[in-house]
Amino acid sequence: MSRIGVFVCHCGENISATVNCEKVAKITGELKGVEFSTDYKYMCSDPGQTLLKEAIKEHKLDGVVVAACSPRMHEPTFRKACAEAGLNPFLCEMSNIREHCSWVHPKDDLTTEKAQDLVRVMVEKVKKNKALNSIKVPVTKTALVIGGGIAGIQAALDIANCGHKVIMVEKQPSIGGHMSQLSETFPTLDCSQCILTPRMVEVAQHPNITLHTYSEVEVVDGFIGNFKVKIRKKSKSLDEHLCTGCGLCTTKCPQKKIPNEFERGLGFRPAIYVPFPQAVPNKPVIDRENCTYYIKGKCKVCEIVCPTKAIRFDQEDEIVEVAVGAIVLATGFDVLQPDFFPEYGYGKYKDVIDGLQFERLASASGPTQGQIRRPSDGKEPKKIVFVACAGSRDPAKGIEYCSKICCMYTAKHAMLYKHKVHDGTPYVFYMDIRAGGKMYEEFVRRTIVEDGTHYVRGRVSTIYEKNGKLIVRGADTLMGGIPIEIEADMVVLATAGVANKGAEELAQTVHVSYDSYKFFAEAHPKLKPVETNTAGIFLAGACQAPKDIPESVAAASGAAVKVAALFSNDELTRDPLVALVNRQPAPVFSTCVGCFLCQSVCPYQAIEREEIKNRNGEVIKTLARVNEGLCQGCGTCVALCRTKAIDIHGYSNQQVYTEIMALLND
Amino acid sequence: MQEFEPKIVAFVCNWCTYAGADLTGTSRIKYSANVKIIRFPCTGRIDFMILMKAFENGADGIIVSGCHPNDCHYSTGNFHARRRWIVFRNLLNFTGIDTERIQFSWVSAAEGFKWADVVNNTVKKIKEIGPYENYKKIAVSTLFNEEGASNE
Amino acid sequence: MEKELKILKYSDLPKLIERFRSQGFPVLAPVRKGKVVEIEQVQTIDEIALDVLLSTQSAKKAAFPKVEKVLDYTLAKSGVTQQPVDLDSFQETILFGVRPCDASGFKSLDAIFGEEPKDQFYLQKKAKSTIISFSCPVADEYCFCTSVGGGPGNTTGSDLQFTGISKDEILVEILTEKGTKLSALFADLLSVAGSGIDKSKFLADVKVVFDVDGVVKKTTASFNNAALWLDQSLRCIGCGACAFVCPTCACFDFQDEQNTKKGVRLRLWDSCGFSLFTLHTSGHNPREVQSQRWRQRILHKFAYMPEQLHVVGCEGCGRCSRACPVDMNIKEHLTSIGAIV
Amino acid sequence: MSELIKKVKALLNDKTINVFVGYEKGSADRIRACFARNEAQANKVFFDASCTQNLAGYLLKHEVKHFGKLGILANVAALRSIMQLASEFQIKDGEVYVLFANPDGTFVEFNDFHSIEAYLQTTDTGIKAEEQERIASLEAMSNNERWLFWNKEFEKCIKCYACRAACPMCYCHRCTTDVNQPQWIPVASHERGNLDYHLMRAMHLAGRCVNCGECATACPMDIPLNLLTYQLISPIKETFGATAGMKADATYALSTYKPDDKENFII
Repeated sequence: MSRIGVFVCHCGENISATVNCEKVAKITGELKGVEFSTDYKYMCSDPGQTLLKEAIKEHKLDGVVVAACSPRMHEPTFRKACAEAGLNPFLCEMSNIREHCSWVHPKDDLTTEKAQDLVRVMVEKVKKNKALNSIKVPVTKTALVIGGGIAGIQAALDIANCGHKVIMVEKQPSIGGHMSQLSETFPTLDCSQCILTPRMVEVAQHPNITLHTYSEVEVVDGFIGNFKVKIRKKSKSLDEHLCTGCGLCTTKCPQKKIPNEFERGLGFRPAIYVPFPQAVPNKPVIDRENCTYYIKGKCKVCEIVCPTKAIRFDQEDEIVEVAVGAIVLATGFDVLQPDFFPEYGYGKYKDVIDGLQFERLASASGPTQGQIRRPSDGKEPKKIVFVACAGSRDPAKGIEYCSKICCMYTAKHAMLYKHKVHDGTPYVFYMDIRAGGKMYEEFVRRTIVEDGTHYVRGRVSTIYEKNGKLIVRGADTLMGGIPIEIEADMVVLATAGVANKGAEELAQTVHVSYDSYKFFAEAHPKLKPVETNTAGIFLAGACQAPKDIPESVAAASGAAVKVAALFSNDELTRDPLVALVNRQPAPVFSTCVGCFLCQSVCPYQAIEREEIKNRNGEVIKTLARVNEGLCQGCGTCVALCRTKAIDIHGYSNQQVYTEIMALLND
Repeated sequence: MQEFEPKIVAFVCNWCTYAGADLTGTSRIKYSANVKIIRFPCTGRIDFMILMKAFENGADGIIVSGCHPNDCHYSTGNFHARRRWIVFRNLLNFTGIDTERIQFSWVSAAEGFKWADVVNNTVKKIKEIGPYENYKKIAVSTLFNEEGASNE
Repeated sequence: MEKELKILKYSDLPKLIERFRSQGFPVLAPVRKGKVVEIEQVQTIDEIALDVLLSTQSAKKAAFPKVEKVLDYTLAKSGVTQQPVDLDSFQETILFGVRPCDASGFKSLDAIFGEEPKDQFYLQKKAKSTIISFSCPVADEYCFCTSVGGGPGNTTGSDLQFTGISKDEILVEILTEKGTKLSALFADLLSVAGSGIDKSKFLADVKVVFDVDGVVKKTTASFNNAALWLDQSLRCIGCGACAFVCPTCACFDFQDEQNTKKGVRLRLWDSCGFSLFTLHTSGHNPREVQSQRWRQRILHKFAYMPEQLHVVGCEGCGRCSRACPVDMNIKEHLTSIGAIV
Repeated sequence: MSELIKKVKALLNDKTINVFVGYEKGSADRIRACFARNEAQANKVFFDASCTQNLAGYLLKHEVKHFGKLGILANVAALRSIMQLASEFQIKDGEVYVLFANPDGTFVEFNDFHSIEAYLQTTDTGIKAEEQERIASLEAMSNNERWLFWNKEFEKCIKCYACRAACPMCYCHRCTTDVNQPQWIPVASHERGNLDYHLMRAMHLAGRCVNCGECATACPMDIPLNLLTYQLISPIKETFGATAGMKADATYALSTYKPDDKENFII
């Protein structure tokens, strides 16, 4: 016979305004097995918890139902209180009579009756609850950082400097990310590479960091503290140990006309190449899609010229398996593809470029050594138009959000342009200027006032070429919407920042959720901005949403702290709400029949095979067994099991069956 | 005549729809009190027999709701659940069980409004269709009548 | 009592049923349902399938139904309150058109349920049943009633027995007090039977295929003959079809069905053929394999019942063999046991 | 015929197998399973077009397995059962000697699962036209008509579990219906108990049923149980691209998924 305590919370007036709490306590107190019931103004307050603890002791309660807010809010609170009073915390359940009742229904009898129903369900459920002990699992104190841009670099360095091992995986041949492409950075106009490259080198040289470039994560199994990751190291066609990075091969490669990705197509590179001079690691890779040898079967010039004989044409991709305890996603962002704006002629007119291309033009190490030149004819543009919000804040085209960084970099571009082309005239078409940030507004004012940039509030409707000029048509909404037409030499589009291609697949590989724009989703927009819904996986930088450098770095450090905090424990304590396959005395052993259909349904590979042997060592049965370290408690196997041999703590067959009975039979 | 107040039970996952329903509460969006929630870790946990038990204990309608595809907290539980419902609905239809009375939905933790809509629309629909008389004839409670079990 | 012989016209059968119904008696009779013939309540003679050899299930459900409530209870904080089923509430019922083997099957059930403590659910229902059997004009190769002491015109267990003696006439044997009482309802339809009617002329010819006393002895002696039971039962798949169509199988199970406040206790048919029938909570199963369960079925009917209840637990109706999905033929198996030297 | 008997004798003599699960003539023109372990028993082995029982279920019967190496005379349904059982780890390749009986009376030896898979690709494994018609006519009914139809059918059920016992896929030692903590399926053979049992069984066979029809054949009360599982075969094939009993290493349709599985009822 159960001795259950029911505690009905008024939550101030949040519940009692529509639910008759006294009545709920009184009626449910009459239920079979309820030893004690009461109502109280604030159950979660200190006196409320004391009331609970005293009642547990005084009435020797063996189960507790707290009817209050959502268990997602206070279940841990009350379970902890129960534990302090000597009651196993898993013998405590909550009925959600606030979010699911008092807040959504009017004050009437039906609402109070519903509250009674919800309490009755939990009273019946808790009768079937079992005392459980938390599960302890070890923590592998190595972090995986996916992405080697500024966010990944920051996170990796922070974690490594806490004394933990870090494995960094970068898709490109070099780390550095978008930041390495930038010329100077707002609002201080620091040279981007000057501040980034030391960090890149630090990553490469850090004793705690293992770097895998030209690599991608293929499989992620396991769970917080115990992930198993398979990394595909794409073949660089190179023995990295032998290569000295002399660069001779890159100069001798006969194939020289491959659009350079790093220069965003404004320059060329050979088939064997280092993406940029400060690359880390500074060793080349062969781009097999464009290499003459791989296409035609002969050439091998690089092999011939290589002084250390480091070229390996037959090198295969390598799969590296690593065990890590935490994962930081720092895969960054991308910008909109050209075909998004047919009306702007991007891709059609050579002199319509995007912001990143302008960064390359403005960069001292770029294709024009920092001189602003038209891609079409190399002439200096005297009139230049910057189009802000190219794609962003455009519900009609599907990108409703503000890309956040464009206002600032557009101002920076205009300023850099004026610094380099003193007699030039920059125009900026904008919707609003969003310059929230330290020294940001001041920076924009400087661009307008000191550098004389013409800011036109309005959208550009079309751009077309006429007599070697780009005719930019728009409207000036501050002048009553009068049409405006500028004969420009060059147009720079501040294209929207979007999720990386393949972000969705990566999210599914890593098992994190993502939003409708395919940016990775944080666990809570305010309170858990660097966590994901999957424990042990964190976010850094622009893979979550467009972010500027300081924000990316801050988030990366935040993620790093989360990882370090996780690694400060030798083992993790987990809720024991996991599945289990029953075991019975011989000769039954288990009602599991060994069909293993549960095995393929498990998202965590938590179902193992256990061989039952007789005294002679012969296998007489093969049964499923749940690895409780791997099981995350989704219960999909429980629903699938035909013999009901698998059950799950906390949501057991008995419990859910009883809940339905109790709910529908008042 | 007293208006028919249907009994509707909602089987929802903890991470999306339960949280979504919490948000409905936090946002003080009103909905009908006929629907009562039973929490599951994941839609993957919801055995088809749970739906049968609901009808035979007197439910007039059922809501089953979880995370949107690709959003499952356990990454794939809702995909397995979806397959299960595709098959089970076929079977229920074939045996003449009224699948109109079962509303399947995806409601995320952010869709407080959607949850209220799902509930209100389901209640409205079940009120229109009326009590589930066919199932009530074989419900558990029929055993408790004076006549009791068939003494054929 | 001395049996009485009367004659009834076939053409009066509809009236007969009408009379029973008008007196408020439920009439249970064989009804064709597709390929199966069920014994169930009828309103008119037209519903009754009098021409069928045998109903698929036996008539035992009149007194021992597949689901039977034996207790109502309520659950409250103060405890459990029981409300026993009112035994007087059972209705006087007429079983019409069943076969002699159905009627005589009740003698086994009477013996089983009549043992102390007496099973009042069965006994009261049986007491309120009046059985009008129809003797068998035909038999098939599964029938072996004559080998187990019965026969196509056997009157054991019947209150009245009808035998068709011509196209128009039925010989009515009034066999018991209950039969007399019931026949009073249609006395006007009965005429006196001539003295020279030889009932056996109108019955099927069912050959005796084994000596039942020999089978009983040999069955009892064969308990340890594992090879025999294994050979016979290899194809047995362990369902309960044989037990559930059998007129004498009486094993049952109790199950409670309840919600949080109310409940009922039900008595349900069970079968020794099921692997879980004897499974202990410990996991041990004294009848671990199907051959042991098959042995139990045969021994129960041909060794234990003769020994303890002084009846053979088989009427030779052959229903189990007809119902068996894998052609376990009891007549064949018993014959082979009888042939053991 | 003597060909088959000779083959069985040879298999027994050279100890390829210890028992041959085949057919023999039964009572009243029926055909039944036989378990030949010696020459005398082998002489009874029989085959013609009337031998339709799916014998695969016997491969899992404790007392049959106990003899040692098994041989089986398989029809298409039995082959598919073997494939499905293999995919559920109940039979391993090489464990069973499979002799396939062509309907024309010729026999083929299958040396491994792969050759069974290959054969099944070439043969008709669909459900019979008359069964398709019955399903179609039920589908054409109104929901309520179907409810009444099945009510009437299930009313006859006596829960003898012959359907389950005859089904090669119902090999669980503890069926859901025998689980009593909680008692999901009422033991009683009342309307609800019967409906629950048959729904549960059909659902547990969804994606696993090899349409051998043993359940319906076995039913002493003549309930067309096979329609319940047959009806699910084509939606499972069309929606998930899965057919049971075709491959020994197949993944069960309901324990896998595609992110873009199509449905039209989830809002």
